[in-house]
Amino acid sequence: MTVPRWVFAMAGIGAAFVLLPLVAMVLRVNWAEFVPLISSEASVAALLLSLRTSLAATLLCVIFGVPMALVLARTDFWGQKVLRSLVLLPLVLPPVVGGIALLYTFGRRGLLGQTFELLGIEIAFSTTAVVIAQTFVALPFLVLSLEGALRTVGSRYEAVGATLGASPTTVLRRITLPLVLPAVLSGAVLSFARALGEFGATLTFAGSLQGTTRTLPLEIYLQRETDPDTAVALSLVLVVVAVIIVSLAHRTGEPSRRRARALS
Amino acid sequence: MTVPRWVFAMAGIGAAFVLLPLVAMVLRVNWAEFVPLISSEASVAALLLSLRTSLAATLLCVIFGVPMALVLARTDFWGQKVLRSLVLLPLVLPPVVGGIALLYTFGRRGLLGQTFELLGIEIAFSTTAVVIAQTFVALPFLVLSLEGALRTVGSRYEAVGATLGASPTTVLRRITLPLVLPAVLSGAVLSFARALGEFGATLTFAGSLQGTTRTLPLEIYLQRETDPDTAVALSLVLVVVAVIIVSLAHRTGEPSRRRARALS
Amino acid sequence: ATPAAGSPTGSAVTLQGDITVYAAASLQATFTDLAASFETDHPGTTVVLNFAGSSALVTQIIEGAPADVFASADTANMTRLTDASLTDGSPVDFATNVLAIAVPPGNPAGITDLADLAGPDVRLVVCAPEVPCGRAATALAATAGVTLTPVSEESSVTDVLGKVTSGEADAGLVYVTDVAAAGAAVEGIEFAESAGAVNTYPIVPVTGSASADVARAFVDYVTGGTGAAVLGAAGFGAP
Amino acid sequence: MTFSLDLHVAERDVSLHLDVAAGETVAILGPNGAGKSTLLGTIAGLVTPDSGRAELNGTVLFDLPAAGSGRRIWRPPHQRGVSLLAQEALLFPHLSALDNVAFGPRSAGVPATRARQTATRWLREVDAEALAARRPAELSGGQAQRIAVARALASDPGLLLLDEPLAALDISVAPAVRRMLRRVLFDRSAVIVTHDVLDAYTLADRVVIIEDGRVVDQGTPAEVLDRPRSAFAAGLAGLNLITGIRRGDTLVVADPATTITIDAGSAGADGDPISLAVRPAAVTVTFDEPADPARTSVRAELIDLEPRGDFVRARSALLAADVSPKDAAGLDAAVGSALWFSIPSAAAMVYPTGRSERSAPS
Amino acid sequence: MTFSLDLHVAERDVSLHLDVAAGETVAILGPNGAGKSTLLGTIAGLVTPDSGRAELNGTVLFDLPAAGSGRRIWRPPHQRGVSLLAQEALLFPHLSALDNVAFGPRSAGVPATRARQTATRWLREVDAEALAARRPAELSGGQAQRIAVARALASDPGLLLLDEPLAALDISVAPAVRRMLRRVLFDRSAVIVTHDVLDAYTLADRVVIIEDGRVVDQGTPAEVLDRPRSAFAAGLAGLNLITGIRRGDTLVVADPATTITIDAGSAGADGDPISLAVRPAAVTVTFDEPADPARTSVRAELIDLEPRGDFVRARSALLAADVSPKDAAGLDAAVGSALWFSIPSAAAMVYPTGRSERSAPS
Ligand SMILES: Nc1ncnc2c1ncn2[C@@H]1O[C@H](COP(=O)(O)OP(=O)(O)OP(=O)(O)O)[C@@H](O)[C@H]1O
Ligand SMILES: Nc1ncnc2c1ncn2[C@@H]1O[C@H](COP(=O)(O)OP(=O)(O)OP(=O)(O)O)[C@@H](O)[C@H]1O
Ligand SMILES: [Mg+2]
Ligand SMILES: [Mg+2]
Repeated sequence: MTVPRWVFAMAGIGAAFVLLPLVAMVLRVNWAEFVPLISSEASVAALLLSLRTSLAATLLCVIFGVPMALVLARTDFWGQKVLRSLVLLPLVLPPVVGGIALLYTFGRRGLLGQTFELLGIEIAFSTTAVVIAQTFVALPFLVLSLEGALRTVGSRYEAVGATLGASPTTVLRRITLPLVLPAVLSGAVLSFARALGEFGATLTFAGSLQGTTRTLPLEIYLQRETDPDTAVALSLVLVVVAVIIVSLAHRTGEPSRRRARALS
Repeated sequence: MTVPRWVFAMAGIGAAFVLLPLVAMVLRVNWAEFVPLISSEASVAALLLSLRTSLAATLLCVIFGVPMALVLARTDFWGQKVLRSLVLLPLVLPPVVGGIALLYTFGRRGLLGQTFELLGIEIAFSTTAVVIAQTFVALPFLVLSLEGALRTVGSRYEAVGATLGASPTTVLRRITLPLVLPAVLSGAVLSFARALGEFGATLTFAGSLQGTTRTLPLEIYLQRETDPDTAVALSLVLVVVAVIIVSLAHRTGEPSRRRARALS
Repeated sequence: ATPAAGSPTGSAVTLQGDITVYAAASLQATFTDLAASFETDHPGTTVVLNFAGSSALVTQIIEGAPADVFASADTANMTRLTDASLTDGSPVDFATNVLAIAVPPGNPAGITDLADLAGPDVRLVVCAPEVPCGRAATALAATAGVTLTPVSEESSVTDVLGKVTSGEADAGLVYVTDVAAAGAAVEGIEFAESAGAVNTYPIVPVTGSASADVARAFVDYVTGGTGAAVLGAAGFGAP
Repeated sequence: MTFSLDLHVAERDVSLHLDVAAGETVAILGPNGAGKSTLLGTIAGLVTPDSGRAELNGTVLFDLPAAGSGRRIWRPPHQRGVSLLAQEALLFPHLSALDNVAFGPRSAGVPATRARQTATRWLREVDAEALAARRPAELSGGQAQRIAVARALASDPGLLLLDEPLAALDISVAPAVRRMLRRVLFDRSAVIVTHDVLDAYTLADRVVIIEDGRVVDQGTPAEVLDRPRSAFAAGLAGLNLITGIRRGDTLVVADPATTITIDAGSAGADGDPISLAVRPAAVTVTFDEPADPARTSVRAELIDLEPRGDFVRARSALLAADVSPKDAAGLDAAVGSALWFSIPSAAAMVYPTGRSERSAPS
Repeated sequence: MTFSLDLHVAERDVSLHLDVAAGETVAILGPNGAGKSTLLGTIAGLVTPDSGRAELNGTVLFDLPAAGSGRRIWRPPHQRGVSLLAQEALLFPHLSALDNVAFGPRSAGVPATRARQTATRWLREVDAEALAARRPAELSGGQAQRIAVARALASDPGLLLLDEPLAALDISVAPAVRRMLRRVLFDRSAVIVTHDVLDAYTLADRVVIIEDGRVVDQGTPAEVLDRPRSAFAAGLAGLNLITGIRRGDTLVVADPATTITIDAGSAGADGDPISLAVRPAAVTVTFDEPADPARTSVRAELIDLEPRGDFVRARSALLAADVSPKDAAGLDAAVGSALWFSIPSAAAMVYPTGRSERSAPS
């Protein structure tokens, strides 16, 4: 498809809108002290914690989000529409409120608090809590983008697979998932990015303890109180890490051989 | 497609994970004082402002995001992959940092500050700033989910349209966009939800003045300082508003007649 | 608590254990210093710090966060903790803070005192009345008979300061300690009326601590001489 | 060891009954939109009928009573032992040709290596071994269709459903694939939808003609196609079909109003509905009425001359005649005027139009 | 007022030259994967060749010099005035049948009401007026194909490209659509890919045979199909084709090694490569060598008997013969053994195999 010229123009404006602030930020970085700023023990600990928890959260999002998207896209049941809207909620809930809701659920005095206490599991204010908070806010991203892709792909190939004797699980594994792999990956990237940037819910639900719950965004928030330079430098680190991981994911997902040959 | 039984189980766990915190929150609402709490002048002003700005931001996201997704999905140029990762950045940037970056760009002493000042446009502390902040954080949602859908649909129908004499713009208007309409809508819903929940960037970039820049999440945050009951009640309002708008959007987008007839 | 716990240094009994201190965000710099020197003085102890807004910290502690010490930026939030019967003893005030006017370097709007903030062309940023610094600003304005028309009522001092350092606002009302911490990024203007609204910082050990003695020792350390010195250097007033 | 089906789909106005004996191959013929694909889709489990029942080798595939009452049985597609080659190839775009073919065996639990061997064998059968490594996007239309045939066969189903398997194949492979199908369908139960009468003759034990969602005729290929009962079947068989009422020794046609002399010994009593079938090649077209008593002639307007290689087809509303190009040149100016179309009595087949049952399924 | 094309696609091993005169209809025939769809795709602008040049009515559609040097011209599909009906119908799923057909006119700027009138007219032409309001998902395969034909025609292109337009159509509409195509293609430049020799005879002014990405033969339908130069063309025309070398009054075939007596007056000098074409219907199969001097006989193994309705096709590696079902019954037991296939000299066409140019495009 030839993209109309004016579309390029609009896209250019949009891209500029997103990129200019980044440029502005890079311009403000205190390069002379950049390395010392970002290599402090606290910064490194925060970065590593962020990576660990975001990856764990992304994994959870895939494990639970893919089934959720499948159910929403491929079945029809009473109340499905309401369910779809409800699953969206963590998106719209201001993260701080999300954190409160999580406290009300998993906290010591929360809905499931007693249950977990009996089991001897302490969730709130631990690294587990960080992962839970991140999963909570990131899950809708994967579910929604994947559901859209599943609907777009349609179920014709799945039907063919079934008539060839493939059980629903086989169809899922060998047809549905490979077909929507790009969407799963981009959904996972979205989730990962959201988890990596998550701040409000983590602060409220997990607290901000160095090495345990203080992720990079929390560290940035804290540094901003006293040292905006470090905050900007750390933000840049976050951005760079995100770009690297996102590019890697896209490289893996890209069915390059196939696409290169497709008609333009 | 028959969805395997275990997929339902996983989806159920996922759904419970998202829904339980909401239930926990609803259980904590002080129902006796619910109506007075949410109908204060400040709350109503914040709600109306949030709706206005989120809708405006969603509109901007569609206007600029659709072209961006088209360019990313349908063209091949040097640096495209990097561009795609960069467009993701507002996702991963902690909102507060996003707000700082916006200040560096559109602020009085920012990259474009002088330009705007010469034009007599005041952005800081205005409702415009809120819309800008919301657009900045919400744009990647639309771009990414739409790009995935465009790739999934492929360009075969567009090619047919072109051979029938349709110009790129006609192809876009009469084939591409109708085909991906569900994805545009769900992308818009994602953007709207993100804009509605936006807090950190707005606070940092736009400030917080009742009726002008204090959106519902900001009001909730503020209320939480003194009056957690009000905060929870307002959060519930936010959730209900989101559910209503999201359902409406999905209803409009649902090509119900077509889907009902499609093979299961 | 051991009998010697009251002595900040040179204790005969060796303290042993880890504590987690929940402290208001505005205490970040001072408490980081204090925790480090406390650990040096008591080699067997570790102090983990958790900074956030005071109200968020109280909520977390009430919901079961593993805090051993809580240092609040105002008395209202401390009262919430006391009401929840989670304090081990009564809170002790350890510092005070007063408001100052912060202006961008060069003071473009030419502010000299509180009355100037009411000028029609001055873009003033203050804290919202819901948070301590906003309460103080409102009280000040009332006693001084000045009508403030801020362009934004922020939810934290940091946000006020951010607006001033970025040059977005012509002036902001923040704490003197914030002006001191910001260094060259802002100019501070102190004014006489500031004494009309003094903000008090209380600190208290939290109940149920596994290292109650260390917690008590840290509280004593902060309220003691070293604490006063470090806090004073950062611009805090004495309680 | 048989298959039987009853089927009603109100929305598509389809209401059919079909039996397939063990090892029997049934060809389904019918116009576009007659309901052929719907029939196959229902058997495969991709279309849910409003009501009906299907049983394969004693297993109920579905049982949907018309009234909402009663137990509804609906066996999912993958448990039916039925494989469908749909009208579109629908090769899995993310798998190579080989893996597409191996998909069925692997789904049946065959280990990967053995499944690939099986797949390679079937690829060879459709003359597509060289394409094994290609992705569907890199195949031509006919190549894709061949892979799809191989994929359907490789899953070794209890009942094989083929929807126009040879439509996209070129003349150089179609005969080979047709022979292969004849071999593999020989002792297999299969239902094959086709528009090609040659498929019916070479592959099918029985032919079922469907029009407007109803079975209008069935029997052996020869029965159905030599003595067609519908214009559609006659068209398939390449025959002129004239239906009317017997009046003495004539066949009276209502539209266009015409009377045709027939053999006194022909089938049917006076007043019976009878049909006359004749090959276009046997019909001649002349400017004057032929005197030959062994021929019966009708006067009709020449609508059209259509060159068909060796010969030219001359059409009237009632009859088509195949004439030599030389004769056609003489007729060229006469298009639009009335000419004499004559049929040699010996070449005309006259038989009752009635619904008498043809040979039942074996 | 003509179209000319040169085309090289290395990846698909396609290298073709094609001319189409104004108002000429060219039929492209060739095996699966020969490059027919590639050819059409390149003309339409959907496949970018490695190098080549195409010009339609004086406008350069593309000009891609082989060496990277020189100005590269690539006109986008919608500016080519070329309409392509692809092998798959690809109806726009979100538009009704009517709006699908109206798409071309509307893209050309025709107001909605007029475009719909045009579309309705074309729907009527393909006998699909009743389907106007349907969505593509609610159409049968053949119905969809008819709508796609109408859509391609409605855009009124300068050059019309049709890729197997009639493959999915049933026998009851195919003739009608074919007649309609004959009417609309009469004074239109068109390239039509087909596997049906009838399309070539009825629709085409010229036939081009493509094999393995190369033009192997072209000429009028009669020239190409009556004196085929490739096994593929012979298969299309339904002829046996035997190629070999003339040795005196015999045709010597290499594989299977055979010698066939030919008429002394036949074309070609001693040692020339010559071809012999004969219809299977003219060939007879006997157990003993026939004595008839007017026939030439070869001994070959009977591979297969294939019932084809009226007759049965008996195949050997060299020759196929159509025999009556009665005779076939007698041969049934002999499959696998060597029999005599004999050709009446009068029915055999012998001609030089050479590359001598056939009638150039008009
Ligand atoms: N999804 C659908 N929804 C509604 N009607 C449909 C649908 N699919 C097909 N039909 C209609 O049902 C009837 C039967 O269609 P079917 O596909 O079974 O025809 P067919 O005999 O296979 O035709 P063809 O030879 O063209 O493939 C047609 O009138 C068709 O328009
Ligand atoms: N996208 C592609 N990438 C690579 N090779 C391709 C692609 N599409 C087709 N081919 C190959 O190019 C050759 C020509 O294909 P083409 O589609 O032109 O054949 P065709 O003559 O139209 O055949 P058919 O009669 O089966 O439709 C074939 O060998 C095919 O496998
Ligand atoms: Mg069909
Ligand atoms: Mg093709």
